[in-house]
Amino acid sequence: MASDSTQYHAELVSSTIDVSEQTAWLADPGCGAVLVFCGNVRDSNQGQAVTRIEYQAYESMALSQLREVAKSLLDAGATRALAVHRLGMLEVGETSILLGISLPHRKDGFQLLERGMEQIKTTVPIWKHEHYVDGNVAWIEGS
Amino acid sequence: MASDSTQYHAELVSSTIDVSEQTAWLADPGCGAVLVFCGNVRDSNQGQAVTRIEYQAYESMALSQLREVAKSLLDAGATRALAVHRLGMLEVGETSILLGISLPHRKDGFQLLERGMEQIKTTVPIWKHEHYVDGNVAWIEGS
Amino acid sequence: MKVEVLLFASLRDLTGADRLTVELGENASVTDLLDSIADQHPFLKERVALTRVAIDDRFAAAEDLIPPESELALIPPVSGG
Amino acid sequence: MKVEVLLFASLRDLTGADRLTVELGENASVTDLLDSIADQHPFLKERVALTRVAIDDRFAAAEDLIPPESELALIPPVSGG
Repeated sequence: MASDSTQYHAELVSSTIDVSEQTAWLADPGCGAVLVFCGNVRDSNQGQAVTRIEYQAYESMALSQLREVAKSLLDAGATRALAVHRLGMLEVGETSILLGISLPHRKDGFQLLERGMEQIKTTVPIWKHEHYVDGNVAWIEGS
Repeated sequence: MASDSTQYHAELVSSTIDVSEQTAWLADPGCGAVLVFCGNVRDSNQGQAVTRIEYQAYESMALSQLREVAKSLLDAGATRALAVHRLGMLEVGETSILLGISLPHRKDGFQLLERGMEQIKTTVPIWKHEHYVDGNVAWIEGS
Repeated sequence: MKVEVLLFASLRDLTGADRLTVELGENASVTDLLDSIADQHPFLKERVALTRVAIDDRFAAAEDLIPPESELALIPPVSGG
Repeated sequence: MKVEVLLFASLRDLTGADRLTVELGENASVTDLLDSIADQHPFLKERVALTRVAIDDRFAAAEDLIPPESELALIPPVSGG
């Protein structure tokens, strides 16, 4: 199915993701449902206290893969789709990924949003470099 | 399971729902996932052009039922849960319901959010009074 | 006893009122309440079949008794969200 | 031919560089590339088994040929989102 490129958007950013601005972009008079997923930096991972996470990307490919995710959500029935990933150093609580869709009815929205997140987690070349309270750091590869 | 009442919130409001403020409340340092569903007024329903919708509630019961929804999301594993329904006259595109949750991992979030919306759509005594382009109005009962 | 029952949505428009008065026997159940409404307000008969009853802000089951001094409401199929 | 392969995440730390130079035969496939990396940079041998190759911003299959002048990258299992 052909996707209208004005109806999806993918972006890599280096500062705070403005959730309300992004969510506003998703709204459409024909859409009764807007769903948004935010991935935030957690204060722990596998028992270790995390202080912050640096996100590194293969930027050109990450952007094109993020676009693929957004486009495939339109192909699957979303009216608009939005995928924004932040790079660089993030503190605990900050949002690293925002994935949002709008669609006429809510019914399929939940599984579409889930499918989009799975696709991001497996196909977008971005990696976490976790910083721990004890001063150690580790690359996370695979999730 | 006992639900900590500081971790869920339900509200009936008569003016614009501030999505970013509400989403910010959901954030928690232990949560890697925040999911938000917004239900917006659509410009058509079953082939009829809609201009606006008035939401009427049995307010005391609607609030207590919304609280039940939020509480049951905590019982099902959410760290925080939020359910806000707007009442009165809404224009096309405006948000009538915001349901949001945060949880440590995204995995169960999508189906929890869906379950919460189903519960709202079947158990909260609120009714749509649709206004159409041709000047007609109709109560919607059942969804 | 005489009870008041709150009305919403199309039931309000149909009756032109936000509540109904219903005459009930002692120890009336929810089913008795609905039957009495259909008897005393026959134009609501068909609608009552699709309608749930709430007692003090909670959905009631058919066999629940109507406690005195309780807040009663007819709840047509909801459409919020 | 001599190709450059971009590195990310732990592979950068391991090599101290953001790219590798690899000597390849003509008509080399993705599998040949990975084998050559393991031969010419033996300390990466174990890592290469878990790593995918991207050609010009797209994941490549094992049998794909490496086009001249293409941008090559080693992609360890990703962990963004």
